Parts: sequence; C-alpha cells; structure tokens
Amino acid sequence: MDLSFSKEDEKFRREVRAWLRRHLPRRNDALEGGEDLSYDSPERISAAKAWQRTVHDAGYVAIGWPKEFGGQEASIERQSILNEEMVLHRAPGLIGHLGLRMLGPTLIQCGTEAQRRRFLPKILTADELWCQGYSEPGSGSDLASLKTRAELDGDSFVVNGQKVWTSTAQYADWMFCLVRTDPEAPKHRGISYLLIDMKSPGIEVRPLVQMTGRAGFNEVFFTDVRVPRENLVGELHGGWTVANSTLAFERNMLASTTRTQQLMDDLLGLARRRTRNGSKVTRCPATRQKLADLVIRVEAMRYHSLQQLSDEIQGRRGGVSASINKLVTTELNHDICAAALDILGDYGPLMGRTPHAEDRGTWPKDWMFTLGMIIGGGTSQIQKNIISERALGLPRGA
Amino acid sequence: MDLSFSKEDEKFRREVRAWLRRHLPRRNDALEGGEDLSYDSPERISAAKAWQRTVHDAGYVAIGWPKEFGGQEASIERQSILNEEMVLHRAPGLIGHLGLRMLGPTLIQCGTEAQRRRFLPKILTADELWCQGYSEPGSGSDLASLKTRAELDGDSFVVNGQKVWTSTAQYADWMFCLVRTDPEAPKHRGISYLLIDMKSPGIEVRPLVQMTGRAGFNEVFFTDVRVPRENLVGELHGGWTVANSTLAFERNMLASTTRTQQLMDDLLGLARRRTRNGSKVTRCPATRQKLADLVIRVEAMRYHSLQQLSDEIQGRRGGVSASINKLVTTELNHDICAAALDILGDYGPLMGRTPHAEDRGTWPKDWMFTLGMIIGGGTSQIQKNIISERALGLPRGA
Amino acid sequence: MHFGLTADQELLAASARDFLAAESPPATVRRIVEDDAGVSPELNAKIAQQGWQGMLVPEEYGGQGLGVLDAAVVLTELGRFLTPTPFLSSAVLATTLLSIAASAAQRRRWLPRLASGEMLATVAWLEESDRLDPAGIALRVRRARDRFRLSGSKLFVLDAQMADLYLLAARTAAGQGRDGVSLFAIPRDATGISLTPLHNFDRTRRLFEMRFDDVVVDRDQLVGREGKAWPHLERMLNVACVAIAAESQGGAERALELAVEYAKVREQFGRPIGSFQAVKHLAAECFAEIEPSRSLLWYAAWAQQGASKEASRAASMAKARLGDVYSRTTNKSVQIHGGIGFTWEHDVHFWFKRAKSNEVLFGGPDFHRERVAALSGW
Amino acid sequence: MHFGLTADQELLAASARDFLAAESPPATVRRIVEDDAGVSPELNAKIAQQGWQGMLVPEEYGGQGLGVLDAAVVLTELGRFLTPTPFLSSAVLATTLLSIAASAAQRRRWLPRLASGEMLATVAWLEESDRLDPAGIALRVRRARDRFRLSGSKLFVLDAQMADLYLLAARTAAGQGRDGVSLFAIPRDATGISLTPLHNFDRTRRLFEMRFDDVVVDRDQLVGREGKAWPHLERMLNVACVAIAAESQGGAERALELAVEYAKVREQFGRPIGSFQAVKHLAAECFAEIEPSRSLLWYAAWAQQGASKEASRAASMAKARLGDVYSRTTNKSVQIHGGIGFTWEHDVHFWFKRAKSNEVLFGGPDFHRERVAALSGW
Repeated sequence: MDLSFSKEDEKFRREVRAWLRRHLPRRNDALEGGEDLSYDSPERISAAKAWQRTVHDAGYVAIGWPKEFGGQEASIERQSILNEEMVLHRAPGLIGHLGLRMLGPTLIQCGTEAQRRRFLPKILTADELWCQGYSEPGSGSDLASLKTRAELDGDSFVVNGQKVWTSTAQYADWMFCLVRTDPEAPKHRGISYLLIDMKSPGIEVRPLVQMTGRAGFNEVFFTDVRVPRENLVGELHGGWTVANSTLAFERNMLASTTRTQQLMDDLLGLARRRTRNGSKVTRCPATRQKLADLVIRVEAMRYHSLQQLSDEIQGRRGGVSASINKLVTTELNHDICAAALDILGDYGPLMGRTPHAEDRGTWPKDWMFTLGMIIGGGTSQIQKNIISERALGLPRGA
Repeated sequence: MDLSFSKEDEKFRREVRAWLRRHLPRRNDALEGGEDLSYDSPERISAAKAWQRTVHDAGYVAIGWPKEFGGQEASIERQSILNEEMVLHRAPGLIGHLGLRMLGPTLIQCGTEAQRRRFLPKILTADELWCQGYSEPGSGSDLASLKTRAELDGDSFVVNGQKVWTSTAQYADWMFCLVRTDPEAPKHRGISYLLIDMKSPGIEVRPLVQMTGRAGFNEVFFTDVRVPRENLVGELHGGWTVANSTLAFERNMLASTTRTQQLMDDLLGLARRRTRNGSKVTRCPATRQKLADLVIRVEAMRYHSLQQLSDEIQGRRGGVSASINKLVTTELNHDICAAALDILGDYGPLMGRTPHAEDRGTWPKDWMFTLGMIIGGGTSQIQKNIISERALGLPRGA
Repeated sequence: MHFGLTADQELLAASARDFLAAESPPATVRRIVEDDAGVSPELNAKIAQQGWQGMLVPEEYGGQGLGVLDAAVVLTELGRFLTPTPFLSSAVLATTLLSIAASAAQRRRWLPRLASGEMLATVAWLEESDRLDPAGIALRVRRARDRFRLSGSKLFVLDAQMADLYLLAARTAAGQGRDGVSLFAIPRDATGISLTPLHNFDRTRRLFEMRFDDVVVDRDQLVGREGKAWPHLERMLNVACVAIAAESQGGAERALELAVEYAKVREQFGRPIGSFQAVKHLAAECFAEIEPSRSLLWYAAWAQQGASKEASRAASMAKARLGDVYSRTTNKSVQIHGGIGFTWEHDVHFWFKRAKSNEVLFGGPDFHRERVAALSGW
Repeated sequence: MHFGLTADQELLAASARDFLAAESPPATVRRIVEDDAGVSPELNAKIAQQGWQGMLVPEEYGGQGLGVLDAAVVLTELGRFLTPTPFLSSAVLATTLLSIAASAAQRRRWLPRLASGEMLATVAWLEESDRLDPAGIALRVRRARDRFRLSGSKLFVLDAQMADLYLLAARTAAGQGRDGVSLFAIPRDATGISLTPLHNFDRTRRLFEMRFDDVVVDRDQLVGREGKAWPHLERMLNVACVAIAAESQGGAERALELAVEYAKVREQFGRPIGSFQAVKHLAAECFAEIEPSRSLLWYAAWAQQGASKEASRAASMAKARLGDVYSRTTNKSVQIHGGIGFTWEHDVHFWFKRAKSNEVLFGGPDFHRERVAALSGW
C-alpha cells in the first residue's frame, strides 16, 4: 500500500490546483445547479462552452487521448488527479462530455481517418456538441431490441424511428446513434452505428420534462432522415460491437466517488449547521448513527475506487467494477440526499430559491435527480443481473 | 369498529382464564424452551401428551370441530379467544398440533367414515401423534415435484422413497404423506394422500440436527413399506386436491401475532432491564427508534389480524392474508430477536444455561429458530411470489 | 367484535372514490398543480356540495357530526386521487380545533360557515424552529389594553392562499412550556398580514409563510382560555396524524396500483416486466406493508374517541408507519416505472412527492417514533 | 500510488489459503467445534510452524516483524476457513499489547516464546458491564507491600483454556477514567485463578469467565507504567477491530461462495435456483457490499502505522462495516440454502454464527459508528 503519488504527479496536481484557482469561474449562476446541472438556456450553454474552451486552452481536456488526436497520452494517475481536482474544486462539468467520453474514443478506435479529422477537433473545443441516440421507447434495459430503421438508399441511409431519454438533444449539433440496418438478423447483429447531423431535415426534438421540473432529456423523432454513408462508424451491421468495444480514454473511477464524498461533506455541513426539534442535529445519537453509516459506506467506495485505479495502473482488468460502482454510488448518492431531507424536516421539500429553502433548494432537487440516476444508465436491477452473471457465474435463466 | 366481544364471549374468556390459572403447569422444564419447544426426550413427550390430555378433558382441544367428531362447533370468536388466552398465558403448545390442525380437518372433509372413527379420537387425546410427509430432498418450494413412489400391489401400496424436514417423525406414531402413484401424469395429477403407520417395516427415521443444536426434524426413508389401501385418503391420484382443499377448523390469526406481541414484550422487558455502554438501554435514542419501529410493526400486524378475524366472522375471504402473515410475522420475529442480540452485546451469543446468559439463553436460540421459520413453510420468496401473482395479478413468468 | 368499516363507511368510501374518479382525475390534478395559486374553486365547491366540509362539524352547527374514522375514509380517497382541496386544512384541522377550543358563540359564528364550505380556515402553528413541542410556539402576542397586538411570522401554513380565517397559535406569556400558548382566530383581511408562497415540491398542497406586521386582534378573537391552548393543539396534532396517514394509505395503494398496471403491459426482453421476479418481489413487499398499515390506520382513527394517551400513541404509530410505507412504496413504484417514472409527463411523480411531503408534515417518522416511545413509558 | 497488497502479501495470502484448505477443511473445523475444549494442538503446532504466531513479533525477538496488513491477510484466510486457532488472541492481540507496553526485559522474556508458538497468551479486558471505555475496567488491584493482590472477575476472555499467560487490564487507582488502568501479565498457574467456559453459540471461538480469588501478582508482572495502560489498550482495540474485520471479510467471501455454489446446482421448478432473479439479486447485493469492504479493510490495516486518530477512525469504520456486511451476507447465504442451511449437518451455519460473534466482539457496529462520529469531530 502506498497512497502517495510520485513527485512529478504531485507537481502536476499543484499545477492543476494553481490553474483552477486562477481560472475557476467565480459564483456563476449559469454554471451551477447541484447534481443536476442542466443547460436549459442559451446563456448556460455558451457559458459552458466557454468553460470547456478555457480548460482546453490549458491543455486539460481529454488528456488521456493519443497525442495525434489532440490528447497528451497522460498516465492514468494524471487523469485521475485532474478529474479529482476538478471535482474537489467543484469545477463545472464539461458540456461536451458525451463527445469526450463516448464518441471520441469510439472514433479513435473504430472511426475512419476522415471521421477523426472531421469530428475530433470540435469535440475537444466544444464547437460541436453531441448527444447519444441509444434508448428507444420499447427498448430500455433491453437495448439491443431497438427498432429505429436505417435503410441504405444509394449513398445514404434513410432513418425512421424514435429515440428517447436523449439528454442534450435539444442543443446538440450531432448525434451518435444505433440503428437497425438488418431486421432479419439476430437482434445484436443487425445494428449499425451512425453519426447524424441534428440539423438534418426530418428530425424533430421534443423535450421531456423531468420530475424535477427541468427539461433534461428529449424524445427524438426521425422521419426519412438522410445520413451520408460516410457517417457509418465501423462495419455495416457491426454497430453493437462498435458501441461495446469502446475503451474509455478517460478514467473516472475517482471522480464519481469524489463527487459522492463531496455530497457527503455537504450533508455533514448541513448537519452541523441545523437544529432539529430544538437541539443540534449532530448531537442526536440516532442521526449520528445514520451519518456515520453513510460516511463509512462513502469511504469504502472511495478506497474501492483507489484500488480500482491502482489495479488499472497495474494493468489488471476491472471485472464488474463498473456495475458495482454504478449500483453502489447511485444508491449512496440518493441515500445521502434522503438523509438531508430527513434533517431538514418541513424545510426538506422547499425547492429553488424560495425563502427558507436551505442550500438554495438543491437537496430536494438532487434527491429526485439521484433517484433518476439509480434508474438511468442501467437500473440497479440490471446491474445486479450483470454482477450475478459475470462475477458470480450464476445462470442467465430468467 | 367495535373491538369488544359479546358478553357471552367475554364470559368464555374469563372461564378460560380461570381454567388456565388452575391448570397451567408451573415452571416446568419439560414444557419450556422459548420459540423452539422441541420434544427431544421421553420426559418432554409424556409431559406434553399429559398437557394435551388435560386441555382435552377441559373441552378446549379442537373446539372448532364439528360436534360429531369431538368438537364443539365453537364460533370463530371463541376459537380466537381460546388461542389468544393460551398464548397470553404462555401455555405450552399442543404436541398433537399436526393432527389437530392438518390431518383432522382433512379427514373430516375428505376421509371415509372408517378413517374418521379410527383416527380422530386419538388425535384429540394425543394418544397417537402425527407427522407430515410432504417435503422431499428434491422438492422444497416446488412441492408437487415429489418423487416418493407408491405402487398398488393387491390390497396395499408399496412405498419407496424419502421425505425430509419431517419434524416430529422421531416420535410420531403415524404420518400423513403425499406420494406419487402415477409417474406418467402431469405432476399435480399423479399424487395420492396416504396414512402410514410409522412402525411399518421398511421405515427408517434419521434425525436432522438443526443449527441450534436441537434435533427438530428428520429424514424418513421408505423401503418397500406396505400401506393398506384403506389408508388412502380421497381419490387415487387425487392427493394434491386433498392436501390443498383442507379448510382450517382452527383459526389462528390472532395466536401468531399474539405470540409476536409477546416476544416484543419480552424484548421491551430486556431493554428496560439492561444497560449498555454504561447507560440504560431505553435511554438511548437510537435504540428507542428501533424499538418503537418494531412496536409499531407488531401492532400493525396485531390490528391486521383482528381485521382478518373480523372479516372471517363476516364471511369474507382471506385472500393472500396467510401469505402476508407468514411473510411479515416471521421476519418481525427474527428482527425482534436480532434487536435483542444487539442490546445484549457480548452477552448476545451466550446460549443455554451458561452463566451470564440472559433469559436462559433463549434469545440467541430464538434468533436462529426464527430465521428457520422465515425459510420453513414456504420461504419469504415463495410468499412474495404468491402475493404478487394472486393479490396483484402479476404474471407467473419466471 | 367488528374490526373494520361500518356499512355506512364503506358506502362513503365507495361514493367518495366514484366522485373523485369523476371530478379529480389526473388531468384535473395536473391542471391545479400547474396553476399558480393551486386552487380550483369549482372543485372545492363540488366537494362542499358532497357535505364533506361539514363532516366533522357537530350537527347542531349544520354539520354531519361524524368521527375521525369517517374523515379518514374520505382522506384515504383524497390521498388516492391526490385531490388538491382544503379538506385537511379547513374541514379537518381548523374544524377540529374550533370544535374543541372555541366558545359556543365562536362556534356558532364560524362552524356553520365552515360546514357549508362558504368559509375556509387554516391553522398557523410552526415557526422557524420547525418544532412541534410547546417551545416551537414563540411568536409573542402582547396585550394592548383590551386588545392584542402581534408581529412576527409563521411557516408552513397549509392552504393559506384560500383561507378566510387563520387559527394562530401564539404566546401570550413568556416561556417555552405548555402554559402561555393561546389561540387566535384572525380574519384574512386583518391589516398587517402578508403571505409568501413557499415553493415546496409537492404542488398538490401549498404552503405559505405568513407575516404579521403589528396586527391588531380583538378580545373576541381569542379562542379558548388565554394561555391554555396547548392541549387543544396536541389533540389536533393527533387528528392531523391520522388524517395524513389516511391520505398516505390511499396514496400508497394507488402508487402500487400504478406500478402493477405498468408492469403488466410494459415489455422488456420479450415479456412483461411484471413477470420478472425482481419486479414481482418489489411489488409484493409494498403490498405486504400496505395491507397491515390500513388496519393500523383504522385503529388509530377509531382510537381518537378514547383516552388521550392511547389516542396520541395510536396516532403517532400510524403517522410514523404510513410515512415510511408511503415513501418506500412510491420510491419502488418510480423504480418499477423506470425512466418514464422520472418524467413530469407521467403521473407517478406526483405521488412520489406527496409521499415525502406527507412524511414530514406534522412530524416525521423519527419524531413520532420517539413520541410512541415516550408515551409507552420507556 | 499503489492501493493493494504487495507481491509478498499476495504470496502470503495464496500460501495461507492453500495451507488452510489442506489443514483446516470443514471436517477439521467441525471436529474442533464438537470437541469439548475446542482446541487442536496439532493444528496449532502446524500453524506455528508457518511462523504466523511470530508475524507481528519484532525480528529482534525472533519474529517476522511484519505489520497489521500482513496479519490481516492471514486473518482473512483464517476467517474464510473459520480455523479455530489462537492466532487472534495470542499472535495478534497479546503480542501487540506486549510489543507496545512491555519493558525490554518483559519483551525478551515472552515475545520469543510467543513467536515460536511455544507459549500462548490472551488479553482479559471486559467485565460484567461489557464496556469498552475506561469505565469498563473496574477490577481493582491493591498493593500489598511490593506485590499486588486482586480478586474479582473478567468476562469474554478469548481462548483462555489454552493460554499460558493472561494480560489483565485492571485498576490500580480508584476512578473511572483513563488514568489508573494498569496491565498485568499473569501466568496460567497462578494460585487463585479459575476458568468457567461461556457457552457462546460460535463454537469456533471459545470465551471464558476468569475468576481471580486473591491472586498475588509480583511487581515484575506489571506491564508498562502503573496506571498508564489505557492508551495501549486503545491501540490494541484498533488492531482488534482490523483483525476481526479481516476475518469477517474472508468469512463473508466464503459464505457468499457457498451460496453461489449451492444455487448453481440446487434445482427447483426444473432449473437451478441461481437462475431465479430473487436469488441472483440477493447474491449480487452481497457481492456489491463485500468488494468495497475489502478496500476499506486494507486501508484500515494500513492506517494502523499512522496517526492514532486516523488509525482509530479507520479501524472503527472497518469493524462497523464488516460487522454489518458479514452478518447480512451469512443471513442471505442461509436463506439461499433454504432448509439445508438450517441444519447442523451443512456447514453454512458455522459462518452464520461466526458473523454474529465477530459483529459483537470488541464492540458492535453501533459502538463503532458512534466512535467514528466522535473521532470525526461531530
């Protein structure tokens, strides 16, 4: 065990910190919103683009990417340090994260040279924003049953169908998208991976308002949308492989547990500040039990992330660690927010900037948002299926 | 709402109480043992038979049975009052309960006149004790997949196979038993219901020791055991129907929740008595929360039982109430015992009559026994299947 | 021995359910929820026509003189349909408080109008400290000759935007204890009152901050004996617990129904998700909690007619239990719905939010568990 | 940056596992469990031959001079196999206490013999009050000229039936605080000592009541400074927490493995029960708790070399978490096994009982959560 980083890496951390102290936007409404920062106005979008450009100018965007594509081939340690510092300093997220984390690595691995040249630079600078077209109304947990059709017609595909839960579609410039190109093939074999210009005729985006009242995701309808054949990534009908083979070039193990830890710190701050039934919250033994239990679960995940990071540095495979992280972290985040509501009592449900709302009403919003995170990106039930089958070898059965 | 009983019923209750005060065995080791009273010695068995005979002499055994079979056709109210008072006074259970609750009603409903005359009187007096031969090693939750074979050979069946979890088999005189008489038929249709003399040649009983260290149940092996054809109950191959159509003549809704309430009272007594980390257990706010939560769950089940009783008096069907009671009560009992262990700290694991064991070591034993009760008689998972399918109409699926 | 509803109460439940299914379907609830003021005068008028506003008003004052269990029957249905209407605030809480605390003259003055729905009232209790014990009432009312004057504020006042009369709990003597708490009935149009809406996420129920800026109160607006209002408030608290538990019971039943209905039709991997054991067991666990909680609720409602300690204990038991059960049920219901359950478009989030709002209103589960412990003598 | 075991530690883990798989299979454990005294001298001798008893003994005293994380690696394997052996009591707890508290002469006298396994020692701490704070040590030792005399009793003393030396925590001055707590090393054959076995349900680990009837103690049996032993005990408590957490980690891993192995072969309704989602999800939930708890454990073991506050906090975190996780895992494992899991004949109940016994030993989860809260400064 050795939890320290090398001198060089610690120097890098100091550089990042120094940079953040200079460049971090001061109290900026356009870039704040707790767990659920949504880009729901032109001001927010341009502020967020500006922030990504600032980070990019400093060389801190996609540092894990190969140098030829604009990265620095930074070590896993440095990626982790950078991500951790960003979260620790509560830096706004990067608006182009879907391009940076999903599409970019996919193109680097499976794209053509032309596709890389065309798309990668603007992903880095946030000049073009991407959304992800995977989920459909009839295919949630069972993604491979997707039905959106793309038929080759000369030099282009003609796309018809519907996507849903498409976050960022309302302002994205492009969508990377899974479509069915061979309806006769077994369901995993007839899927292709397309890049679709969101300004194409025949695309309609309808916002779906979340239970929090925010327009976070969308339905996207395709009616005879023409997509040039050159926008196919990988083999025709080989889209399932493309979507699943993408190696992450960004290591985020620490970032998500660091965020959880931060949420926990916020909860402890709240607990120290508030009184309940006339006495300080932190003096109530039952609440102390609950808080300590949460702290322990958070720290266990923190060390688990460090271990995963360390394993990866050593070249060990992660196994089902992504599923464990998703399952445990989302439920922890929600439990932390629920504990905050318990502490807040009648103040708990007060949202937004209403008078008397604590922490500008982020707790109730995050309490809902974190429930959404348990559901989204593979529900807890799906993660448990994955863990029981892949890690424990239990039969698929039913 | 009216929680009082009629004057006549209250008079009956007073009579029962008066009788119990006179006849209840004083501090009798042979008849004590917490949740898990097992008849593991000849002394215990004869003491328990004597107790059932005493109760029978008073006319308090099987009071719900038809008069012609030795009962009193007592109302549901009186059955409940009697059972409740027995539990409230911590009267020992009746050793012949399997005969009284299971076989007796089955014979009254599906037996021949000869079978009733032969068996019912000795069930009432505990002169003959019964065990139940349903479960097999390969068929636990999936009871109908049982494999013990019975082939007709002249006037008798020849039984070969094995039963398991047969509690009381080590001293029972008879077994009522499900056997497969038609291996070709669909699994529910080839089963028959037989009465087997446990002294028959070819029967071997091997005790299975429980995790508590007690010999509670057994394996029973049948090798060419001959059973006279007259010991068939109901139709040949019709045993599944016989086993499932039995109406209870004893209403026990209240008894099991009364027992839970009593266990809760014991826990509260323990909490009042003990100190932990230097202060009284009942002064610890976290423990108060836990205790209050248990009390509330117990009382909810108590009122739910009263409602079920009331519904039955009014002739309303119980729906899945048996499954809810099984699921909730067994888990509550286990949670109550677990709370006791929490209160006891290092004293918690001390069993039996070792020095320093609290309440004569019943808590740790009951903590294990109640876990067994969650598993036995249809696991919690089976109860949840039943509830989701029968009450909520969800598909059987997988 | 009869544990359950009377034939009349069953009829009341059935007719309330039919009435609300017709008059308060999700579309109507949604309209009121999205309305700024959160009020539907038409719906309120129809409900008043049902006679519900006078359910707890004694017959001599033009009401039906029914009991808490009858109110619970109606509240279960209102909770099932999430009907945004001032039944709880006016017909249950304010009416209970006036019935037990007010003078005969005051009762004559207000109860008939409350019974008809012509007038609405609400109770202003909590302050910034958010405490339900006597110390939570700190707002000081000072005597100025034969009148009273007060300045300060109250929080979390239910339905204040539509109430015509505020029943205000305040201190007429220094201290933090039970003594010195008094009750005043203050008309909406009294000079110096201002309302600020609090943006709570449960939009089926609106809460307000009330500010009192040197409001002058006449002597005849004092309800009950000066300084002796605490026991009345405590009794009303019990009724509030039962009432909110009843709403939660109905809401939990409906939230589970929604999940079950959805699970029967929504398919994944080629079969209804309701055939997956994980979903089945989630639903079964909810059901196994909801059924016994109904019995507990009925008992608690019935117990309000009896001894005050058992009435308090039973009320807190029901409030604590239903708080947990409703929240847990709606959480699972949202999860069974998957992504669609997280959208504003689908209705289930209204129950999810209402569950939390019911959980905290008039004391959360931990407050009431502690109250049960104290009342149990340990 | 390296979070995990060193190559040496991984080798140690693998060889310990191989060794115990061969020397401490379920049949062997069962034999010791069913033995009256609960001791296998042969097994203890073989373990001593591995050098484990001297693992924490400094090299100058004939040990290996390894750290708490190394011990945790071995304890994880001992916990996996439920090996009944005095490693925890003698090689970890007593050795730690002597190493930090004893004089050089005392160390020279005892540590080499402890390291070789030639001698066993155990710690006698708890009394009837079952308290782990200074007030829990009330047994009074009185000075009689140049010696000490004591009468009274200690409870829950681990492995007392085989220990040659008892490290006794007692009070040499009146009071309840940290000051006045002293440590004495008392040989097994001292006059006036009697042992009573306590019938705890976890038979893989025996606990005793020790009575002292006017036992005379020489001055050179005082370990460390008179009245100043509390900080040493507290440091040993931290090591105990990590050690038991490590056992629990191994035990939980094995209990889950047993359930998974069983679920793969046991069929119901024509298919393995491990294909039912309810069973799969139970198992997955266990796994998702067990994996992060290993990281927490390793961190806590590693933190024992550092600042005492963080060492305490990390130790309590691991003890609290593994206490819960091991108990929950074994409970689910028994349930997945169904009826067979409830029999004495099947092995899983040994883990089930050991989980509870580990959970309460040296403080239950609530005690350690409160300690975490206090050490975190809130």
